[in-house]
Amino acid sequence: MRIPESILQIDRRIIFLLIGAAVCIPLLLKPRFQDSPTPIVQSIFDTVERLPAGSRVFLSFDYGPDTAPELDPMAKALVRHAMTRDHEVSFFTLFPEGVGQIKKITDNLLPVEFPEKTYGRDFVNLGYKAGLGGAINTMVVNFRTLVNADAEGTPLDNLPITADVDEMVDYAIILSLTAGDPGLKEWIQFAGDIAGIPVMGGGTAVVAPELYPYYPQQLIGLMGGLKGASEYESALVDRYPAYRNATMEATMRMGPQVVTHVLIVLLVLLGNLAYFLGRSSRSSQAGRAGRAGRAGQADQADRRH
Amino acid sequence: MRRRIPLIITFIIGVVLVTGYFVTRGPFNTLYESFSDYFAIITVFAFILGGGSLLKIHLKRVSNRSTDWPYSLVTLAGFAITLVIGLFKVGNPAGMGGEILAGGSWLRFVFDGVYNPLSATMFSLLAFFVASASYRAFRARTKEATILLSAAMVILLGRTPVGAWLTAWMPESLGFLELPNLANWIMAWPNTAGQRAIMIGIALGVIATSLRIILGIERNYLGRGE
Amino acid sequence: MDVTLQLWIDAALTLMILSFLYRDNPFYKFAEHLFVGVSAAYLMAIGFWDHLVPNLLGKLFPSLMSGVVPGAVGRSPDYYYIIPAVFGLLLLTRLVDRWAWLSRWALAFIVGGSAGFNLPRFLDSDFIIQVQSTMIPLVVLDQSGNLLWGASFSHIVLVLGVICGLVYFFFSVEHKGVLGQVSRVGIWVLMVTFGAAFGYTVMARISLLTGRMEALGAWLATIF
Amino acid sequence: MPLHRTTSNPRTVSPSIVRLRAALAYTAFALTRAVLAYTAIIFTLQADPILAQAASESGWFNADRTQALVLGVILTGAILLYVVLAASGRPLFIRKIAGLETVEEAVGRATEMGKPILYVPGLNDMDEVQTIASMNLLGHLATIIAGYDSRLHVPVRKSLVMSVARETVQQSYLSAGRPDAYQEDDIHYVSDAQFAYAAAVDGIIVRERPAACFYLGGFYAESLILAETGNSIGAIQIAGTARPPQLPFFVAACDYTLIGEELFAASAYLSKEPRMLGSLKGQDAGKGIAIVFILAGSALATLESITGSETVREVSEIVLWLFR
Repeated sequence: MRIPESILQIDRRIIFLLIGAAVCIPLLLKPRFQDSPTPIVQSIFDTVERLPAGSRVFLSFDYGPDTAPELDPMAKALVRHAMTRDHEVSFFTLFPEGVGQIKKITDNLLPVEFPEKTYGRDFVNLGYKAGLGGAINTMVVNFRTLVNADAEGTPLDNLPITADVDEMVDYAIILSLTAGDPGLKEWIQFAGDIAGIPVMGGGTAVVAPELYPYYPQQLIGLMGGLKGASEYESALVDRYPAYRNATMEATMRMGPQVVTHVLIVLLVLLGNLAYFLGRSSRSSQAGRAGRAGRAGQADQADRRH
Repeated sequence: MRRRIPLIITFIIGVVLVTGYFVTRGPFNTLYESFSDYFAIITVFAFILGGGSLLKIHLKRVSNRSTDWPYSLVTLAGFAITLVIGLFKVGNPAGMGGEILAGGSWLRFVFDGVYNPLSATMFSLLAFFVASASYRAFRARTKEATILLSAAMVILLGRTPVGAWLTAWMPESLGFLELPNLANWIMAWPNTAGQRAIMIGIALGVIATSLRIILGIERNYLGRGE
Repeated sequence: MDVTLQLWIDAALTLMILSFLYRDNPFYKFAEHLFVGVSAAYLMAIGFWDHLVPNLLGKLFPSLMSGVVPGAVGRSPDYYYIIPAVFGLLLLTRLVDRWAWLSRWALAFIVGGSAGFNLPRFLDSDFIIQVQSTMIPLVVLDQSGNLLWGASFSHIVLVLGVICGLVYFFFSVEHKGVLGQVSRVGIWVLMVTFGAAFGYTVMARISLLTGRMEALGAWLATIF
Repeated sequence: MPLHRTTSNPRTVSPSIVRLRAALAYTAFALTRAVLAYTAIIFTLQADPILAQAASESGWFNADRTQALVLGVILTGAILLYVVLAASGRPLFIRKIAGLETVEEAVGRATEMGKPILYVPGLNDMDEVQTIASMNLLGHLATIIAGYDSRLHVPVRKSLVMSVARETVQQSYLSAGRPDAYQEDDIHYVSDAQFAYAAAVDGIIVRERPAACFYLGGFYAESLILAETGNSIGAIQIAGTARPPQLPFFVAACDYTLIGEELFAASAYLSKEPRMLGSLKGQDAGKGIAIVFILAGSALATLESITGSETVREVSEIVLWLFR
């Protein structure tokens, strides 16, 4: 029974190597996996779709470059959709690093794909505001005390898109792309629950589970991680086939996801197989159950009683 | 005096802010709204304490020639150069009035060229650690571990097109057992139940601790003696 | 600055950090120490210009700061901001041993303030609303009054799951008998939550690595 | 568990009388504070005559939050009641919290091996309640460590937390009678940047090879970076956080994890101080209230959905007013 034992105690660097390969190889080969939206993503799409043209959309980029690989595709899909539906979009961020993320959209995506849309009329960058959740609170209580000019310092009254915006409730919907605190949770707590503005958006796969409890009462819809983004992209392509040829980043990046997920599942199965094969031989020498094989919390739960 | 005054401050500010939540106007509400703002300002003063501690530790390592002291020089140099670039907005196209991270400024270069790749790469180490942790922890040793393992496997497979493909053969009537549906069901119901129980518990913990702080029952953070 | 130079620095630092996966080594040590120094100073500079200047100096001395704070021109001083200024300065008394005890006042302000700020917030959003959204019917009927088995089952799982989970968190009673059974089910619910959240997160982590590998790819593309 | 109590003067007064006197004094103290606080809040709320028509927009009182106010009074009242009861000498039970049992063992092991103990208080600043809970735990831990003569290393991300940690640990060493063993430089600031902090702590772990790692406080994505590195060197790891997204990682990579509220309960568990235990009992009462209302709410909602009766709906509106 020496083989199971060595599989159980495998050097973690071998696992690291396998993960590296599982990410790099699909990146080079570029397989494409098509997805279909689940209800929690579809409801965001439907909401954007059903808002009357020209509705004011508040889009908060609550993330920095760290989590951009996951959240940028959502931002792009949402902006494409909102622009196609002729909504008026205000960009905003509660993260200092979010400014750069907004710039990627306003400087790179919009001029290329929507050259007819103009700054100040169809979209505006309200920039970064400090104060975390408290900033949202202030905006809901008195929008203009916190936001009185756009990111460049032009007063809101001088921009057609924001001239009539006096209160947070003048926005039809709040969208947040969330990487942590502050994010959707704070938008729900301070804006959704208090001012009754519908809130929806996307989160990294890490924060998404924490946001599920708010759906559907306090949160209209949620895109969770890259998979959520790729679902939104496929909803967009289904409705607007013109986007079929656009680069859909999330869909592209699903390749490494699929391979690594399968790899991890296989590794876990292998580990369990070795564990059960070796259990009989190990139970006789349980005394030296070395630290390498510590089971973590699962055992702890057992010890709790 | 050294402890009583802090306790009085805690009591007053705590009561004022709790009241500010229920009162829509007046000084109470102003304070409630601006507390985060005030806190952000005070933490900037705290940077001086932090920077001082950082300098002291690394200067000491250099002067004592402790193990790895040359690396402390790297820290000190990185710190000093970045601080000068940042505080004086070196290279900022709009001078001292410009946006701190304006394109072309040196600080922007430090951010894009040094800070950002280091931060993103540290973060991406998680991809490897997530794999090694799951390999080790997901073993069906006990009933609890088996539940943990099964939930994780269903989600892992259900969150990729492979999951759909694996269970596509199922008859229509068993559609709810298809992996993507099962994964979403777990996320939406049992996961929500667990998250809620944890959240309610934490809320009570926060409420009780806050109350103890405001009333002065909890005061260890002030140091224990005089 | 030069894009190619940036790409090379980016790639070099990325590889230095990744080398930690093999073992601790001089390259990692270099990157780690550089990161600590640069990031500490970077965030100090950002804090100074983003918080201290506009939110404190700009509010207290708007006319003096009009050159660097665009919005400050013609504004009158906002004296509420003396509060954070005083407490911020009190914090620095820590640097002088004889006056260090005064810094406790600043600490008391922060701790008391967070307690007062968090108490009602958690009460409202995490206690009241979470309890409220768990008050759902255990039997779900469709429009014409037929029982929906699936939905009813889901609702029962949610309500019982929350209750069992809460019972697990009871501290002042021993988990024996019926209570012990219920709290054991509570642990199972927590285990499903943890397993699900872990599985869900794997995706996020892989995305990050994908992003980094794409950056390395861009660098390699410039070489070949 | 070595409790640090300053020894009182050996005067010849019966201990039960001392206990009674202390309990009475404490009850008076707690009640006065609470009454003051409630009065202050209620008084402010009534400062405006328009409060009578609180619903009107010109009112000072935010009528949407009436329920929060009532529930807040009930919950804080319950907690206070048990705190006062506990202070008056009523014995209180606390269940076992796995992980905390092993703290002493972990410290002992570190001393035997001549290795340091690493304490990571999380990423959050002092404005976060879990950091305050973490500082309390650090205090208890430092008292134990002072008794064992091993080194305690605390790298922090926020300089305010550093100040508090230094004060707390110094006091613990002092009260354990080992002020000389306190090393200020072992509690030091690293960087405010999350991943620079993680990189540095990882470096500390692989170079100093601590025998025990404690991760207690508010953690974010770095949780697994730290816990996996700690695991690779074979340290005993005890974690705890009230940030639900990070719990699964600690659960997978650490020996013991304090889940959510357990982090707040831990300092009561370690100190066994009556007032803290009382507050814990009050929290349990809060959970009891939650369970009762969830059951009642679900039962009424079920009845309503089956019968479709308007009367049931009205009844449940009244019964569940607090949560509507």
